[in-house]
Amino acid sequence: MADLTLIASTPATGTLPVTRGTMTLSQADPGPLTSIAPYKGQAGAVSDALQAATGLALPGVGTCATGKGAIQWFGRDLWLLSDMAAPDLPGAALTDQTDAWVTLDLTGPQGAEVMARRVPMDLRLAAFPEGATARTEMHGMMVSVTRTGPDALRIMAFRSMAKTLAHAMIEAMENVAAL
Amino acid sequence: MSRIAGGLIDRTRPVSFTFDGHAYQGFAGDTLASALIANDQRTVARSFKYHRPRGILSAGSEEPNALVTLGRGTGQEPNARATMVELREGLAARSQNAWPSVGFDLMEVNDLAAPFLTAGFYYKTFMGPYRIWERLFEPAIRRAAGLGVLSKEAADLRFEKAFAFCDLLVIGAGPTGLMAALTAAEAGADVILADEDFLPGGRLNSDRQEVGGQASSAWAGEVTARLEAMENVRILRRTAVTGVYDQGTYGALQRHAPGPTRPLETFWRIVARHAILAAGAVERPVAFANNDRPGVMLAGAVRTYVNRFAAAPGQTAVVFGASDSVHRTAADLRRAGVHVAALVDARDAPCDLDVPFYPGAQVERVLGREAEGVVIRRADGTEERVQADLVAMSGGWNPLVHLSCHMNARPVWRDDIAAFVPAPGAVPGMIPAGACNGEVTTAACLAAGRDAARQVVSDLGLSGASPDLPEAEDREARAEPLWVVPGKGRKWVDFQNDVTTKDVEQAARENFRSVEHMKRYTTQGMATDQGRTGGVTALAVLADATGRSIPGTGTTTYRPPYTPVHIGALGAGGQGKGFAPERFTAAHPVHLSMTAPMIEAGLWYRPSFYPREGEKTWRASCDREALMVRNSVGICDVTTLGKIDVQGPDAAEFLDFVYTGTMSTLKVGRVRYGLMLREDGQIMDDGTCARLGEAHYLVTTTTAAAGLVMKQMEFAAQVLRPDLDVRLMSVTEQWFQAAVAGPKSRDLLNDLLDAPLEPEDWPFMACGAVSVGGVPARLFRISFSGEHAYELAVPARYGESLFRQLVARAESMGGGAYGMEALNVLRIEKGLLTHAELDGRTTAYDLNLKGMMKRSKDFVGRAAAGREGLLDEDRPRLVGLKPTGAVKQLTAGAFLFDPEAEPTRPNAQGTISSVAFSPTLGHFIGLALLKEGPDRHGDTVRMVDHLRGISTLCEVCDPVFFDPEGGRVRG
Amino acid sequence: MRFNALKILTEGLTGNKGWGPHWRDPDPKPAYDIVIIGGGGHGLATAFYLAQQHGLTNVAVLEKGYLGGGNMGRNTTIVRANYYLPGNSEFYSHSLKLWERMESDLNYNVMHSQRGLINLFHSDGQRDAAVRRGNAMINQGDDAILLGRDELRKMLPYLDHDTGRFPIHGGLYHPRGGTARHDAVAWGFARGASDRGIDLIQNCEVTGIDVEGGRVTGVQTSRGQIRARKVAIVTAGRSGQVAAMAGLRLPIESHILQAFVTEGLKPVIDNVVTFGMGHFYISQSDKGGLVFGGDLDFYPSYAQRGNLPTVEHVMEAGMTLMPMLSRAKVLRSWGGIMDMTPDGSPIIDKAPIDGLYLDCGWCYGGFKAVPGSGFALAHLLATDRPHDSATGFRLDRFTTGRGLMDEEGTGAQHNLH
Amino acid sequence: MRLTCPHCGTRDLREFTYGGAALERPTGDWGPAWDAYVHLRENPAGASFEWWQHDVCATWLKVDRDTRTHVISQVTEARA
Repeated sequence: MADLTLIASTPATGTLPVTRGTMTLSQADPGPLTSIAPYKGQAGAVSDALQAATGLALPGVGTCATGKGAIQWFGRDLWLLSDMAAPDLPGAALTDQTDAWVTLDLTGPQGAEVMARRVPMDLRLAAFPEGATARTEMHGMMVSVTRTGPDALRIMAFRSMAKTLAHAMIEAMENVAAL
Repeated sequence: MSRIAGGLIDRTRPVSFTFDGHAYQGFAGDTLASALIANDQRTVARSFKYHRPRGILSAGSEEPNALVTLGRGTGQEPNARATMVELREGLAARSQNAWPSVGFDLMEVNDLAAPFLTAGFYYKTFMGPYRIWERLFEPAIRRAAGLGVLSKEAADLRFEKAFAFCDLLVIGAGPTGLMAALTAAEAGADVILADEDFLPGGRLNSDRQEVGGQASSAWAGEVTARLEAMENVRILRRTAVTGVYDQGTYGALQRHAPGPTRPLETFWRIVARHAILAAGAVERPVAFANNDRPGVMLAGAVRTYVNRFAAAPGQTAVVFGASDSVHRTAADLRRAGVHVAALVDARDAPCDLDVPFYPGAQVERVLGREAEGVVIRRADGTEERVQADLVAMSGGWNPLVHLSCHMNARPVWRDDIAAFVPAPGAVPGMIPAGACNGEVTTAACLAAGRDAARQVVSDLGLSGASPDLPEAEDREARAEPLWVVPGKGRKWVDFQNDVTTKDVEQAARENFRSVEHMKRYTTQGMATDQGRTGGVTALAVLADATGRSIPGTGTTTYRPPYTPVHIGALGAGGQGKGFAPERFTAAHPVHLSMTAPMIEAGLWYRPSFYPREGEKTWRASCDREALMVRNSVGICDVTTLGKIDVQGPDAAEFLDFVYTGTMSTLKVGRVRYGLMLREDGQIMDDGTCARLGEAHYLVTTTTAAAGLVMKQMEFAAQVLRPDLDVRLMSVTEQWFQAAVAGPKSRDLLNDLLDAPLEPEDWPFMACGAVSVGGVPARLFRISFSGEHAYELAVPARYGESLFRQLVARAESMGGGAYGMEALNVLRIEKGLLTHAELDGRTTAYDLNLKGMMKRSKDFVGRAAAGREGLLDEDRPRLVGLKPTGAVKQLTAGAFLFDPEAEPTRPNAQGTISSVAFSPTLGHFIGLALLKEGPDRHGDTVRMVDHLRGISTLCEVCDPVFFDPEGGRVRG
Repeated sequence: MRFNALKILTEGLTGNKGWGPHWRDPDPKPAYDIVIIGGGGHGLATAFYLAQQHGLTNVAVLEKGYLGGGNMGRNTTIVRANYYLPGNSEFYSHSLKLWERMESDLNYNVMHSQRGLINLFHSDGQRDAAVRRGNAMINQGDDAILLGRDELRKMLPYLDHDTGRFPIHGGLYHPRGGTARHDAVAWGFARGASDRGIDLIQNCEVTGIDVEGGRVTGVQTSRGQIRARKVAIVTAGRSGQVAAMAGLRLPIESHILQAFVTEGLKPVIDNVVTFGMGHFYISQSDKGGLVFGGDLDFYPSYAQRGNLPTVEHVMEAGMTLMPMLSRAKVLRSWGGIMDMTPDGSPIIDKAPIDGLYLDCGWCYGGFKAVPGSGFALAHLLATDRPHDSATGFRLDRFTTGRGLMDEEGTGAQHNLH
Repeated sequence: MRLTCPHCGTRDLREFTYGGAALERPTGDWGPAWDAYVHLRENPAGASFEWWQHDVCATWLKVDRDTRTHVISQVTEARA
């Protein structure tokens, strides 16, 4: 047995943050991520248990809630808890997803224009207000998009695709800046 | 120079450009076509077949003649329509399809041979002898055909794609579209207004008329400015809506004004709850002899050039048609200072202009290679020659119904306007309005635009006062259809493809009477303009030739795109690596630092081998790595295998259903090998299944099938077995995983893990939690090499660091990292399978795994796997092969035959799926699928690889070449 | 009327007034020995070979629209014989031989051009699969050549060999592969059949199949009842609907395949190039248009039109493979309706009703099969025995699992082949 | 084409995968019912009941769609 230290590395996006025109792309650290998939008929109980433990209930489809940590709807019968360790939730399947995702923050006034180059959804503020979250597709990648502020969007994709994601975002930012 | 006063060009901004190397000047606001006209360039192109000189026919995207090449070399743009090219400083345009020059083209000799080159002549000749078509005729035809030249160099051109959403998409910014957009926008709708032109307004910019008490172009400018100021309106200039797709999806191509870092074009996918089609109409030519000569132009285009671009297309004009609009053309020409030598109206109509007027007369033919005059046939039958260098013609108008046809509706004929209009309800949610719907006056178009928008506003549940209709011209423009002028000579109906009325008539005689047959036989309507100008004329000729009415003859349908679209725009993002995401494991930097060549595995990149100094070939590295695993310890990045977390009260029962084997009997802390079938009974994938807890399993898949397996498992959970309470979650990305394989693997791990492994706790196929450097990890004692081996998984962030540590420790023990090549050697030595064997056509029976199908329970594929044909004894089944002949090499993809048999299809006995040189055994080994294979161990077969020119004898053997008892893996 | 250069010359000198109909337009007779439902390529070829090979001319081809108006006029015109599995291998090999004599058989220039077809591969595994396929082609007596990176680079310099998403390792070259003028094939077979006395009846929609005592007796049509001793359903794209008239359900699902053509360009692509990783294939027509296509839209459809995601995927594949394409403009797109079977291979067989025959399930390989299919179906209709080249195309292979021909290995989901 | 996921709302075709005709899986050994399930298709030119997956939220759907017009009249969860 040796004295061993494992060093953590971040998803390989290339150099960030990057600014193009009015928009900035940076890598975020959303802290611990846990997927929560309540079993049949357990969503209510799991929500109550989660609320009791963290103050956060399971939010409705397409929305997220923030408190000490944050929780977002993440798919069919699925939520993602971030920025806090998961409490014990007996009625749900939990998996650690902390290392499974690359998380990028896109900030600036033209977020919807940039994202319009990449995802088949209307992400303008009126259609996708603060607190909205969605699963969608970006050029062959399954992604999650959340509006974290009027001028802020958070994009998550599989960690292994970090480079492709960052490249796709930067190219879209360049085009928006040029037009 | 034929530049005249007025117009909407910006005379303060002169623009220099070249055409065929000659320097010219135009102004901002010109198109290339208008600037060429202003510079008296009449012949600008050559036709496709006869190489006849051609001038500019139109002023829009319907242009069939004036195709030019922009730029030179890499990135040059062939087949640009001069009428759509916005003039810009330094623009270099060239004529195409002509040699040596557009003025003198040797291929014009084709025009003399025209009697022998009529419709479909090539179907009747050039036959045989053997291959003379490919060797002689076809190359000549190919060289002569085609238009512009595509550069074979890859240009670094930036295109992009984008999505947009709106309540209302207005297609076209003429009077109808502007009024519709304004009405809907003022009611609060989210509006996109798209127009092909760089200047909104449509014919409001081309005709001299008043709207709302001011020049129509000024009104268009004012409305455009109002719309631009509104937050709920997006005006997409230079944007052609190219296609209509299901549920309100529209494709649209936007050209951008050039700039150094700008994309050239954006291809939009617009999702619109409603659309108003306000595409307008294009004018039809009239079929008279030599109507294709430079100087013959559509009358409406003449007005556009005179009124909007201040460019006179000639000095002396003959104007010909059967509508009031030709009178307007004559008036505009006069006002512009062009001498009108004759106004020829095929109707017996009055004329209030002071020009030579020919009522009830027709232009019979054009004189000169470039128009020098015309022959007029008067109402009394007499002929008159009139000198003119410009012939303005109008055969009526074709409403632009194209987009209304994209969802299969056929347009309907309206006799009163002699034109096709969109079928009612042709596209759900799209309202045709204005000229494209058969309206003929500006006032009617404005009203139609407003009414259509009101309908949309009401459907959206919005309210609000509509803007007032501005006053506009309301005079009924009378017109009579005018198709073909009787008389001799060739009369063009398809200018670009050189189709004349004679071709259409001949097609009818040869029984190509269906309009689709006629089109395909004559190629009418198949050119870049898709017959937008002359298509209905051709239909009229066919109707006449076959004794049917026009609607009785039919119409052709229109398919996307409405206007040609660069592949670069539709395929934006695909160039280079952009075609599909790239996936990298956490240890990718380590692989690179060890100079491993990376190969694609699905979307992932994996190390092929890790070359060391002195190793000259991949085989040298591969042999060393394989022996390393057999003799000490090797480390392999296996992160890319799919990992699916299965939890729930019914997880065990669920896995019994998706696997052929039984997973419910697996003990916690143990791993089992599993097969998954498709419902057709053939193998989909294999992998391991680890039981982490009573109600918690971890399923692994092959790299290639990970997505497919997840999909099938979700299908099973949600659709086939909704009674089971189970939750699936991919954890492929969460975990970095490395194989630690070889006799020293336990030593290595004991040196690495926070607590040593107790041998009795870690038998073969055990799994459990461990800790490494304080990081919680998972360990599986599984092997894909036949050696005592483990797979160690840590959260991905530690993957790079862990892999470095593992490799360093392995190297210090005489081992090291191994890549895909060695992994493949090791698994073939053990007869283990990959997708080379699991090729989607093999069954468990074929791979000697029939025992893995627990038929006492239901599982996906169980029933179909029981089909008699899948259990035939002579199916090719898995065996091993060793070369025994003079040639000691085996090759994958080779076929197997009996030693004395001819290597032909009927004699084929099987194929080789995988081969490797085994450094441990010192010879090549192979896995093969051989008919009755398991019964033929010890037999000799001949391997034949025709393609590689290799043939050898081999011995059929058990597919497990190394340690068949499995002592090493358990030890 | 025989077509040749002299005829063109004499007609040209006399005003081209002497050209007659390429085929007759007869009214249907009350009864025929054989009725072929469907006047597409396969139906017309069947009619031609019935007359030419078997001397059977009391035959009618019933077409609901115009001849050759279905998939025959909506494909990418590729002709090849490069199959791997027995059953397909001998059939397409035979079909290619028929292509090679088609123009002299028909006295019609269908512009069959054997300009060579190249399948690209991008990994060692794909190379081995290509070699296996090439060896199968040579076992069958056809031609195949393995091209390495350098040879391929010389042959197709315009490909992005190195920096595309899937770098190119080589190709499988099939010199006898190529293209033909699709419409001309239909017209040539129509003319050949009509000249030999077979009735081609357009605008005649079959609305019912008459079955008495388990035997076919004729068909109901929009132009009245037509009696027949044998009826063949050759209606790819509509096979299910027509078979349902006889109470049959087929192992077929109809899917959309889109294809595209660009504006005319001077010669730039000399061969047929197939990019399996991107589901993309391309050639250049004699008129100069680049003709290319991709994969299915993947949902069942009879609409003859597709949607943008597939369009874009095809174009993106083109861009990663041959970036020079960016400046070529797509002129037209179209969609054909594909009869997709559970193993991706076709059916030429007797139906379970006496006197009823099936020729269907061509997936997206129907064009190159036109002569082979017509020849084999004519043989089956004339002799009630399958032709040697088409013994594998049995209807019951799915039920028994015996003789499945799943070239792609994607299994019994119809749309995945 | 756009389909309405019961969770995510109306989304572009590119987020979905067609998964075959919506048939009921038989039980027991191979026989005509299995042949019909795995191979034979009504293949209607008109209303068609189909399995689709909304890939991005993983929901399997039952879709009632017209194969002639691509008009979608209903989408529900597969086992709603």
